[in-house]
Amino acid sequence: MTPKVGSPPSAARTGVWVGMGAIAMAFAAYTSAMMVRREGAPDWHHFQLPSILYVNTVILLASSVALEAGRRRIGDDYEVGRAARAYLSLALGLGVAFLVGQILAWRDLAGQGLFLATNPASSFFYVFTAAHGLHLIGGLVALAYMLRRVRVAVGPGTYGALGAVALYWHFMDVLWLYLLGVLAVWL
Amino acid sequence: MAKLFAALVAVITIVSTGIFVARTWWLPPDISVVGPSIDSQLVETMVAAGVLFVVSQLTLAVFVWRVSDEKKERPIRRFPGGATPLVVLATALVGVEVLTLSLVGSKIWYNTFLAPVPANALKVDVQAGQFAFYFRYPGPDGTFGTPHPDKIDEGGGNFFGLDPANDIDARDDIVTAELAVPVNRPVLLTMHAKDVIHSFYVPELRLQQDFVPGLVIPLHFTATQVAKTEIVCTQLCGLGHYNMKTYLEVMSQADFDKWLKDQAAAQ
Amino acid sequence: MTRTIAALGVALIGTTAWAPSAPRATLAGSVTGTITFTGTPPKMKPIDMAKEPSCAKQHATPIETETVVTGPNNALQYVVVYVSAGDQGSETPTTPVHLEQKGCQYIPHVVVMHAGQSLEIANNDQTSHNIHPLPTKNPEWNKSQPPGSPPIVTKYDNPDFIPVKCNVHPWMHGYHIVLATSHFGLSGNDGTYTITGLPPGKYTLTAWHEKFGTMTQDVTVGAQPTKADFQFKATPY
Amino acid sequence: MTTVSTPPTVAHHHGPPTTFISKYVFSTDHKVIGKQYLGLALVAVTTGMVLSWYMRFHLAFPDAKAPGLGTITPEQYLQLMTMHGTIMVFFVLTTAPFAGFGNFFLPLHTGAEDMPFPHFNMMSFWVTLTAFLVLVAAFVVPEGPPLAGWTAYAPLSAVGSGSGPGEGTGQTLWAISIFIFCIGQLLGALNFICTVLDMRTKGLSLARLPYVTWAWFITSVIGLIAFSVLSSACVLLILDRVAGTSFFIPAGLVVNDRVLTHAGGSPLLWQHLFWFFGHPEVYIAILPGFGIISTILPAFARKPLLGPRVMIGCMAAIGFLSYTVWGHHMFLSGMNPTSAMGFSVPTLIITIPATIATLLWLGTLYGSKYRFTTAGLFCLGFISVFITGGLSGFFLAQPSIDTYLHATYFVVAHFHFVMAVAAIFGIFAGTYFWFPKMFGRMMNETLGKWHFALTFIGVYAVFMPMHYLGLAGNVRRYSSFPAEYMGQALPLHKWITIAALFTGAVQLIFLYNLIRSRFAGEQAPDNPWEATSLEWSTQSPPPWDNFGGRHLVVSHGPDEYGVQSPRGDYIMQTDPP
Repeated sequence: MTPKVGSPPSAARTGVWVGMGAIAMAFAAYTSAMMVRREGAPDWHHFQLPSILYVNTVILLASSVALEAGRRRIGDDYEVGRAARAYLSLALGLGVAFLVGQILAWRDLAGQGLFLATNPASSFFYVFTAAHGLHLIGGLVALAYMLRRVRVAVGPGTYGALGAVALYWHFMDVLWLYLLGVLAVWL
Repeated sequence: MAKLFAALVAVITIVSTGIFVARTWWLPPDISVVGPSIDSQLVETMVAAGVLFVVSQLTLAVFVWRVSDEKKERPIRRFPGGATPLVVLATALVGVEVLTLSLVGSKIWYNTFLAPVPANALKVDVQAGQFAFYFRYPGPDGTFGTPHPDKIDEGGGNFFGLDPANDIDARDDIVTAELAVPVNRPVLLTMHAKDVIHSFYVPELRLQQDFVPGLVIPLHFTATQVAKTEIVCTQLCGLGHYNMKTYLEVMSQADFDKWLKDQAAAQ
Repeated sequence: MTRTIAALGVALIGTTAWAPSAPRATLAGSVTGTITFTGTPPKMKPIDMAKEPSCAKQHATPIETETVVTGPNNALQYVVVYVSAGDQGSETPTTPVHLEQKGCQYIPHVVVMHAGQSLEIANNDQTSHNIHPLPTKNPEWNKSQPPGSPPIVTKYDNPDFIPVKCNVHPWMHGYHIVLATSHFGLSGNDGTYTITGLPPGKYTLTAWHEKFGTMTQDVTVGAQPTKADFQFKATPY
Repeated sequence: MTTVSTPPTVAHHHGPPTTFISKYVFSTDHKVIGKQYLGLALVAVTTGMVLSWYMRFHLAFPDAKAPGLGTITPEQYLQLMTMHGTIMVFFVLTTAPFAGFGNFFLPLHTGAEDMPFPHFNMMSFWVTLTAFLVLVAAFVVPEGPPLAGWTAYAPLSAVGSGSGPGEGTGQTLWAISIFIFCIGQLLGALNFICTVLDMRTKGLSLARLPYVTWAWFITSVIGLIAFSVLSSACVLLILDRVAGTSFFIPAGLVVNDRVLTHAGGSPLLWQHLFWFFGHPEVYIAILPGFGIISTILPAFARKPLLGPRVMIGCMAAIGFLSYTVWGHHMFLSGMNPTSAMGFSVPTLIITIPATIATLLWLGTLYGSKYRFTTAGLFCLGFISVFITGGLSGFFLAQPSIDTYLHATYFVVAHFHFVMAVAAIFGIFAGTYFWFPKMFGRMMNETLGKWHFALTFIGVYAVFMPMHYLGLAGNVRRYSSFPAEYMGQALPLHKWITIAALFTGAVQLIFLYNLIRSRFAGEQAPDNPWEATSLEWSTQSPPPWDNFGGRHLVVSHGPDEYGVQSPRGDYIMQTDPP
């Protein structure tokens, strides 16, 4: 999310809020689809979520914490110190780790012979995780981009943008927790 | 141009309303129990909408006509009373109409789709597929054989996928390509589709209902006159959609019994 | 050598068929036989064409389904008998095979052709048909043919037994039999078939029926017409 | 949200784009993007209209050979129909009034120099264009475009080529195209919302935004929700088609004597998801029309709109209600009949704000000094066709009557009047009104008035008779009517066809006027209509940074007409208090 230079810092933030609204609706649609599809479907086979998902959850939350720590370090004087950059990079790394973890979870399921089309439960699992993963990649790209932009001192614009990216990143956590809940309860 | 436009609006309004009133094209005669109530509801709505149509279009025409003198110096006049009366008017007018329409309407709707089916209803199993309807009467034993999708063989005439070899119920099932029903006897259709969504539409019965694959949808009606009308599909189902049709024959009980016997003999 | 004989034989199909004892027939042998069945075959159902009045009025009495068509003394029609082994190769005939849609029926019900041979499908009805073959070894297609439009000319490149249907008229059902040989026969209503132009030699014959499956037998074709009958086991359902 | 002062002029801190590519092709300038959208809409609408000509031709003359296609087969008819609907709804009625005019004028209306995320904006167009190309690619794949209609009901749209020609590759391309389209519109809506919320110039409170700006804002919010849902639905549909999942395909389907392996899916699920998008989409198409009319009408009536707040309230109410009525498309779909009553009430209620809006326009017209320009005439035409289309809604909103009229030409008449014709009239009004600002030249008024008059007659000649067909029980989406069925309807179909060809031909006047005026029209002054909103206080066409770096200060509402001022009878928003 790179706001046009000169546009008020709030624009980036508003943009993220609006985007979050859209993403929330998309997932609301998936969820309601799952509810309807699940309604007395004889072919719905419950399965155990791969335990690695819980590890991934911790990793994702950790990356949010790291991101916040990074932003704090930059603080209001807009000075980007080593520590700040280290934290931001850590956030990025943890984000990647999360994705790797998700892929491991997929391989775990595939190992159990559960594929996209095996049964509706597995279908929805792959759809949910893949959709979330793609949105997360978007966040990673933005984060990487910010990391490049905050080499030295930053202006209010860039700092605002970083804030917006952080907001999106935290939203990814919330979204994931929500999905995990849905999957854990209804799958 | 302004006056021309005003005139156009007026003419179009009067002509098109005239054709409605003249009933040059109108509903076919209805032959069902729910029909009359649906027709009267339609006519009431037609009158209400018609009045609103004429009044508002002509108002537009008149207003345009009256301001059509662009050149003349004229003080601009605000609409008397401003927006509030209009809002109240619209809300009241439409609100009342909405209320009455939906009250009366829901009663008709209930009778058509939700009212309990009389016990003596004639049960007919209907299957829609690309691009034909097939009907099944239970035969003497009064029970339908179980359909097996994998046994469906249209070339061999096994449209329902019956298995007479192992299923006694199926042996006396009477499968027909037309729907025949006795007059004044409630009929209960159990509707299912074998491939995609289709629809069952008989204008004369004022009745329409989709077939949905994976669902068995009950639909009941009572025909009040001996007649032969068309049953057409109204849900886009593929290239043969336009030709997916068959006939509904409403017969006297005697004719119906004979017809059914003939059909059974031919099986 | 045998090739030329075979070719000659092909050229002489007519003659050999009509006059098996003709001297030239010794150049190429032929196989004839009768297809019969034992047991009770399923009762064919009358077809209600109410949906398509333009077709319905062409049939005084409703026609029946053609899954199992029988003739006098247990003759079985629409059985394809063909050389499934021992054939010395054959080339694709240049003449097209014809299929007609008339009275919402495929005429004939079973049409046999050589792989790559062109097939002409004509619509002689007052209504639109759509031809929808469901092949397993050839690409599937599905085309409408409005009344009065020119014949659809097509071909199948691979040997295949292809059920064909018209979606607009679900009862319309036929078979396109695509073979790797030009040595085949199709049993008529009296159950007889003839395969001609076969050079003398050992062959395996396969008889195929859309409902009762396939049977095979080995024959040795000599100068004289060889006899090869098949008897299918029929079941009522 | 409080007003935010305009960004400093470093907005375009690199200066205006110099290369042809950066200036006209991959431009981040909202004005260029707006024009690109309108260009796409023009191509799309022409395509869609030609397709409809073929359909009409076949309906009137079933056995005649259509130029280029020969005798049209049933599947060809359905393919034409599907593409006509899809192209018109998505690539015309959504792109032109919303993305097209919106992109060009929204920032101008807020006094901004551009949208906050110009690159997203650029992507929005190019993604939409890609979607269009993917869709039309269906014309050239074997077996051609899909035949499942623009609503692509599952399972017909989900089970693959077995169910009919075009249901193979063609339908897959359709689903992919619509998914891409959703992304494009989401990017656009995001920009619109942020522009309105964060990019308003000094003194421009939300209340001072022109009605059309409000309309675009509300439409963006609707679109944000609708397209998100549709995108999800498309993903599931694509998976059903290519990955063998069973979201929409139930068990035991037999297509062409073949039993499908899919199991357990719900066809109604697709309908719910689709119409949850589909009905709001109707308002995405028409609300900008509301805004355009409400903005242009006062400019030509020379008096403020009657009940400004009420009008905005109506648009907001319609936007909200549009999410409570999707089930009225499914009265007979096999969903629980009880819920039909639940969906019927809000559907009838939504007519209240629509009625109020219409009365407000009429009230504004009353006693005005109306200037009957082409744009002004199209506003009046809009009111007329909107009334006509709206009233037929009364019938279809009632389940009990819908049992008879559903899927007949009555429905076709209804949605063409209210969604297609009304929206198109809005687009025409906007075009004649804003063309001078967009290209710095006036359009030819004489041609314009001819275009209006003939089009107005034409649309009534085409769509009014469809009501009669519907009443007679004439089913829609039939490629032809077998003799026994609907014989008496054929004369009407011939009439409609001729009228349609005529009305289509009339549009050539518009096309000619457009092209001619673009290059040879007389120079346009900055404010040819003596209108008040911000776009009229800059040059025609506006410079690359919209206002030449000026910081606008707004001290007036959007329609201060009929008031004495140094200018004459109006005060512009930028005039000093």
